[in-house]
Amino acid sequence: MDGFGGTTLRINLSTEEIERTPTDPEFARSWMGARGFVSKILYDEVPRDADPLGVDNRFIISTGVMTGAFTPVGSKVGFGCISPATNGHADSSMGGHLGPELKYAGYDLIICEGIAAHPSYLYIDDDTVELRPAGDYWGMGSLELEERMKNDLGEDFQIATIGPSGENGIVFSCITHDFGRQAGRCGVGAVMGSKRLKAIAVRGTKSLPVHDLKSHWKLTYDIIQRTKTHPNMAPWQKYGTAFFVGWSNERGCFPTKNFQETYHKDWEKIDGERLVEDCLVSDKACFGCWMNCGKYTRARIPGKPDTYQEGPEYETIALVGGSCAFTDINHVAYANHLLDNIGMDTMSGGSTVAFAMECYQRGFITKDDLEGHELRWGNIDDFEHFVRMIAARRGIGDVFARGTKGAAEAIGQGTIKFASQAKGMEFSGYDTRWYPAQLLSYCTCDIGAHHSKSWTITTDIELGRDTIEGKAAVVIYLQHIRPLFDTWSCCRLFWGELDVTPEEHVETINYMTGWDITLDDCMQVSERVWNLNRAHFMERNGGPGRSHDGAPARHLEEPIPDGPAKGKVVGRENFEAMLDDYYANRGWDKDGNPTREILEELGIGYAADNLEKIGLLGKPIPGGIPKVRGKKLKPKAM
Amino acid sequence: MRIKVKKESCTGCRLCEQICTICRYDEINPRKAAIKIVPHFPQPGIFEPKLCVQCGVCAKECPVDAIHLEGEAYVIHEDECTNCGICVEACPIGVMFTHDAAPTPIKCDLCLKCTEVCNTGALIVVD
Amino acid sequence: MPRSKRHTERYARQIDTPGWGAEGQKRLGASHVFVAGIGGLGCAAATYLAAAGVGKLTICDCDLLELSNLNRQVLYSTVDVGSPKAPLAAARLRALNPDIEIIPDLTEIDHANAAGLIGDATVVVDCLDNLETRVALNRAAIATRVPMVYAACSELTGHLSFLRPPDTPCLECFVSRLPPAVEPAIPGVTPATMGSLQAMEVVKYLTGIGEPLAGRLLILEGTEPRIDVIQIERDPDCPACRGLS
Amino acid sequence: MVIYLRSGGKLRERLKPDVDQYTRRVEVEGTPSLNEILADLGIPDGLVAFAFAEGTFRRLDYRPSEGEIVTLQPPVSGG
Repeated sequence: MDGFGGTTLRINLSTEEIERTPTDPEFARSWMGARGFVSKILYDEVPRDADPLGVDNRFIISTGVMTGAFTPVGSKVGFGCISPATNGHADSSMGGHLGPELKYAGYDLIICEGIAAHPSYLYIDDDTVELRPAGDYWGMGSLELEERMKNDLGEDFQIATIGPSGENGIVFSCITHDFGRQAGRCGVGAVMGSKRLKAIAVRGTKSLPVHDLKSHWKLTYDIIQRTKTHPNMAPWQKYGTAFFVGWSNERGCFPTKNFQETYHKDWEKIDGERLVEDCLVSDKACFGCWMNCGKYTRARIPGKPDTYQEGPEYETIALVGGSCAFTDINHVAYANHLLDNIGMDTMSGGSTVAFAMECYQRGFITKDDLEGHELRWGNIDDFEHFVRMIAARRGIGDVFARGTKGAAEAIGQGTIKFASQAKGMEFSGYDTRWYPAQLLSYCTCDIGAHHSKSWTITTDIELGRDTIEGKAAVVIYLQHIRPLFDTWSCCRLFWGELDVTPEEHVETINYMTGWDITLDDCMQVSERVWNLNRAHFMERNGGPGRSHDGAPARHLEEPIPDGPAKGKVVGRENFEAMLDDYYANRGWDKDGNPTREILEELGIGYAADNLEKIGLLGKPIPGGIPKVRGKKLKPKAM
Repeated sequence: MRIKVKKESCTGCRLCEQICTICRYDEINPRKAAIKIVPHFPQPGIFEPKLCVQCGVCAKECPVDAIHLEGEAYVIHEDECTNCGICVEACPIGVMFTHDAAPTPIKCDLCLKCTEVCNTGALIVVD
Repeated sequence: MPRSKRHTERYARQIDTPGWGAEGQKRLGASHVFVAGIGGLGCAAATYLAAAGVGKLTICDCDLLELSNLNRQVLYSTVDVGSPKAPLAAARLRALNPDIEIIPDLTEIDHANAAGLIGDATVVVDCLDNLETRVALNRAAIATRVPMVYAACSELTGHLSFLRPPDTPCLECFVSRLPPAVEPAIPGVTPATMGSLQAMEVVKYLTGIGEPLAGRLLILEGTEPRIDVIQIERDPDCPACRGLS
Repeated sequence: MVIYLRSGGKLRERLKPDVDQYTRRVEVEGTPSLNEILADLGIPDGLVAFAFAEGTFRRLDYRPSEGEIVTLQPPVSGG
């Protein structure tokens, strides 16, 4: 099948049965890849009462139509499962080289079910697929294990690993690859660990079939030449995402001290310039990317061994650096390495430690809970000790292993107020109190709070930060266009930062596959995925839908104390009004339940049937659903 | 004219590998490229592009004289090559590559396409 | 022939050198020597280091062979003119001794990359042909704390020293003047002699034989002929190694 | 006082040896530095890199003493 690897693998980890089937062309066209594939398979296969860390959950590794194929930029691989953090659909992607390698080995999808009898790793060398004993790999750190496996198997294998955190089911465990690329979010690493799958090793040496190679490569070749001189190219190449630390601070949305503040007065000590000047080892790109936003660095702290890591990127600097109030980029980079190697998402991991630091600041936890240690803002030793307590689930570490929501529920005493999370997943590195559309984006996001599905800081600025007018429709548009890149399984930044149009992406897909599709077709796939995930979430967690879209009280009620956004807060009334607007624009009812009309239009009427059975189908909208859902504002992305 | 490799500028993106096989074989398959990016991680944390420098040792060693100097590049003539592998062994910098699906060893013929897609100055054309 | 027997036979005529022995041979085999420049000095030094059984030799040179090199650079053939020197030299040295690892590197050495290029080398041999690059290499050797065997030639004059600051001066402690812009005359015999002496210093250092030429500069004046070995000291104001301890 | 300057290499042409093939006898007033002595002899800057006397390295600010034999070294950096 042109444009695809051609084969779907189904691996029953319990029985070690491995089944190969040709990827169904109709399925491929309807769901296109990674996020889309994952959405449909999870919906169809996972029992609604399945424990995310149990035998019935699926662990899915998926490439997409653009992966591995001289495109802007098909570097990605997606991981899917029911999330232990949100108990809903999870898809988390990463760049690097694993996705392309899988496709060169001929695989579009690997669906793992069951639980391995012993710790194992998945070995794929073109047509050879084996479940091998993990032996003493089990227990190793992510980065250490990748080095070890490269030595054991050869440099040309691409490796993805989990760390002790994933083995121990910490709900914000990630999957690491290429010494610093992560599928970080939704706890995909915990699910991989629950399957007793320590690592994946892949080598692929086959050619990728492409329908019209000449037109295909010329298009991307021209895009490369055109974007080399784009004004955003140089700063992205030099600083990567860390460039935005100052930008965010100036705009009063940089999480500081667990979102108590939104301006870090020492931001210049932890920004991109400091990173590049003090720590840079080399610039590092994902497969096929000419923008090399990856910064490979060395952290040097007197009295500690030097560490080598990719990053910290913006999100890590925000949620570890700002939110834990560090004032030295070396400390942030060291913390980045610690979390990477132990196998925790630096975003939710950073946020969870920051949340604990606020608990410590306010006396909800004390030295007695911390094995005699403290948990002071900006203290790297305290940070490290606490992270190790979580990873090993020692003492109160076991409580924080559930993330901020789980920990707040366990601690009680109103701490949930300062857990900045939605559906059980922590916010990305942007405060929302002056950015209402961003708050709506987080709270309605199908995987829990994540900017990858909708990022609106510039939209809020453009439409006015003190208004909610017109925000919901733009959020919906972004929730379709941005995840589309996760479905195509390519990097979003070439659209967002270098003005490569979505239409050009579609053109390349048509050359690759021989399809004749339009951007509207793709946007419909994206909307189909969004609605299916919504239905799935409600089928698993009950309803009404609106009950899952609430915002943390801090962002509704607590005005920002200082900095450029001083005094700002969204307000409960505004937030509820945005939700009303959002549901109306989506073709859902006032309770946030999808209607039959929208689900049928998107070709997933079966989801309407299922919602109806449990009494959660949306009431019909008088006058019908909107013809077009979402409104495009000149997009600016990150 | 030759291709100068600036190792420290390489970011490991492997666009060069892709365009190489596209132009050489009408296929997308980095494993069939005449250039190979070797990562050295976690330490020292750099990428090493491995690319033929047209030294001509392969041509000297070829037992059937199938490698000819054409302009500034040594080129394998597919109809003369017996795929014996002696040149691969003899190559002093290990840049004669092989692939099961390739009829001869894989060697750079200075088409320069890789230098056109490289955006970091790691591969540049010099006189 | 099995590798062990070949090994014994290959090195049979050097191993009995007092202080060398199987132990010294083993140390050579475990060493990595970074040869910076494979011109007149490099051809001589690298040849004897390869022949002696240094386990890993990096040959770093970005130049293409020119006809005017061939009066002194004896690892190449006339037909090689126009080709890059490092891989050609590597092929020749590999034929001389296939049991060692030889890594040609075509990187142009500069201040930014020199330390990275030296990497894990046991010794650096400075066989370069210009002061600017020598200074870059000197700085990198200081930064990485790798000893450097320096030699330089002009006409029938040659200089040689074993540099390992802070125990010895560094290059910039005693080479303070920029050379004249014109390319010096270099008859092949001068770098052949000096490169061989560099190899001798490296081999001595690696096997542990005798005294390295540390804190001293050997000056060969071929015209008279005469060899002086003079004392050199660290320059307390040296821009490269000042304050190093 | 009298000092002796020597050179084996190409500096000989400039030095114009008179004692033997390599050595020139130079009469100087006071205790001038090598730099000053070379300037007096019309040997341009840049032709002499350093010198040595009695087995010891000397910079060009060195002031030779009576009867000392000082060997001049040209810049040497080829390979």
